[in-house]
Amino acid sequence: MNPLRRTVLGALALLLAKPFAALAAWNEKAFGAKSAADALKNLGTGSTEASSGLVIEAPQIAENGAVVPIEITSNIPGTTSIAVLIEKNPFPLAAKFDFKDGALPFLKLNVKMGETSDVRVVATAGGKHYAATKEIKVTIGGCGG
Amino acid sequence: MRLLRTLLCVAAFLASASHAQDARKEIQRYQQMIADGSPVELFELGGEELWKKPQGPKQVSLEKCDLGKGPGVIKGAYAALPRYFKDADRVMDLEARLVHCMETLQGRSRAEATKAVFGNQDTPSEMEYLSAYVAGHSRGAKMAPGLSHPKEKEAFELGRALFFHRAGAWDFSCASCHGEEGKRIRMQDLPVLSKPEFARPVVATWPAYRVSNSQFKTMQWRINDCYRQMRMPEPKFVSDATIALNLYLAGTGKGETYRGPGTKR
Amino acid sequence: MAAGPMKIRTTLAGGFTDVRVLMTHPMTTAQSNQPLHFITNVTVKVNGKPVIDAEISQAISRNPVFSFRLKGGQKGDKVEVSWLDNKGETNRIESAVV
Amino acid sequence: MKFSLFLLAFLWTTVWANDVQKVLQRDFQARGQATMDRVIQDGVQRVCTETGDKPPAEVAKALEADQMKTIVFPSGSLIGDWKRGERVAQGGRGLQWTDKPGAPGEGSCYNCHEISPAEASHGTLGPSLRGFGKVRGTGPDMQRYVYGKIYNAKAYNLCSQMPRLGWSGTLTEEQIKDLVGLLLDPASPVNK
Repeated sequence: MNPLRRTVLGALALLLAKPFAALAAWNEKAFGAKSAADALKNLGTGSTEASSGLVIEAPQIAENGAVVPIEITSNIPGTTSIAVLIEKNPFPLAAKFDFKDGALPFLKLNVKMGETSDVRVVATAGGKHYAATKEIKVTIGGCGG
Repeated sequence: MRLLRTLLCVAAFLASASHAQDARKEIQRYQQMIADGSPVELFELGGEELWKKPQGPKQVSLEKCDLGKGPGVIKGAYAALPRYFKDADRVMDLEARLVHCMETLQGRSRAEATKAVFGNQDTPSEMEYLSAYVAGHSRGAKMAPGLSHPKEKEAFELGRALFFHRAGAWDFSCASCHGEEGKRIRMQDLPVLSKPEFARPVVATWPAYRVSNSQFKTMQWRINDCYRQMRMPEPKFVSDATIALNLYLAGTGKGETYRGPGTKR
Repeated sequence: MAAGPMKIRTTLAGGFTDVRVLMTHPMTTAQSNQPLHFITNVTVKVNGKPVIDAEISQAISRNPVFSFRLKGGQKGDKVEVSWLDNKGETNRIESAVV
Repeated sequence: MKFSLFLLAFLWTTVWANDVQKVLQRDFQARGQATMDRVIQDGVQRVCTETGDKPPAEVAKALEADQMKTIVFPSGSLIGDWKRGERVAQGGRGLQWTDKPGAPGEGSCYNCHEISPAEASHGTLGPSLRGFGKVRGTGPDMQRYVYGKIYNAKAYNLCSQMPRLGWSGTLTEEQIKDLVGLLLDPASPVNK
């Protein structure tokens, strides 16, 4: 296990001990899952089918993993939620957005990536779940010191 | 953050040299996208607050500060810096002028005004916020630093000499890294800052937000950090040497439309 | 800079309203040797009615920036974005569509 | 005639370099291990600054010979541990005011050179060193050349942009041997 993973795990364990439910809804189990599959299961979106109606716009190479811009558009009619997962992050689930009447299923966000990884996006529409993935390579430039 | 950086450092991504061209294009796309989603405006907002906040023994704001276009005029001021200021009988860049206004308008001591000029990600400095605010008001203006007054000419020439001056524990000059076309340090392209075509896009995008450390950085910091990596002692904040170098770069890159504050890797 | 300023821009585009919002927040992960401190919930409301509810994690970059799109919209519509973090801190910003 | 012209140019530009040095002495300050003696140019830095890194051949030759005398060659094989050498090549610390004084320095090699094919994030300021030992051999003379070049690059090319990594105290004898290993050892990924 790499040190990043270990420290994040330790800190999350501490965090999960706090009475989080007192605040707003936050799916501890899904965000605490260590694999994309577990996270999706905890979101209730376990089985997905691939869809070309789900478009991920992102650079193939991110110069810096601290800020990786991703733009997501769902052209699937009736999309009510979009979840973003970074497969190789210690905790893959990065965010989940619920769209109500009045919002379009579109979003742009910046995520952190610990290493080169697939980014998986899962959209829910009419009770079904659709997925799309895109690999983003991560490097860092500049002087080492 | 250091740990993440270290991890990222070992992440290699180019399968072969034939992909280098595609890689470059994708990195440009990345840079475009991070610029679109940059939190730079937060720093402009923070700077506006500080600009208007009464401070120092005199409890006045900086709103009457003369950045070269008259008291209180911010629009286009950054694009015309560095320049000679008669009241101080000195060529000044933005940060030097801000310190001057803090001393003369707000009655603050130089030591107090400059005690923490380079902030960190948790506490950005007053200078960084103010630089973001002032520079943001030059968007769309042509870069036209002062190059006609004898002291401006003198500073430009000193800046050029500094640029090519080799010294320090590793024998570097600025040109050691920024002197030859088409070179990189690690994956980072190195602009030949003595040539207008390379200097122009650089001066048009500083100061800048750096996503690698989530910090807003000024030109004074940029020069300071280059000298650190050159294994030189530290240039004093807003010293004549730093302003001369700044004017040399700004003068070499003049004519470009300002589109900062930028967002960098 | 916890709970620092926010900034929002809401503009009418072709058939939808573009919302761009910036938040000042450290979004710390554990390896920074600081306590884990990140925004957990983001809500977007139009004229008081929630239209987007988001749950987010520490994998969102420091000083988060989001863009959303709202159906239709007209000048003067009030768009409000608020956040809540894992320490219970909150912030909100409102803007009228231009 | 040619030489006296050079001397004239030399004297004229000397004024400038001296002025710049005075400016540095006035406008820079010591911080951490980056002390103010570093702004005083030595002969190599002065000549290279004044000639735009193009010193006349006879001047270069004489000064390179002086630099050669600074190199302390250890006896025996100069090929160290390439695995340790790879770490030295990757790291960029040493002699900066942010570095811990006395802590071992690193070579910053990948900043400028392509070395192991496994590291794609490399600079291009210096030549590619891929396959170095395979192409150029690994005998005692080549070991000596590589060791010497890393120890004091100015002994071979007066106005090289490469730091004098041994002479400046950045790298130890053992670290340089490990870098020689990285470039010459047939087992090193450089030569695969």
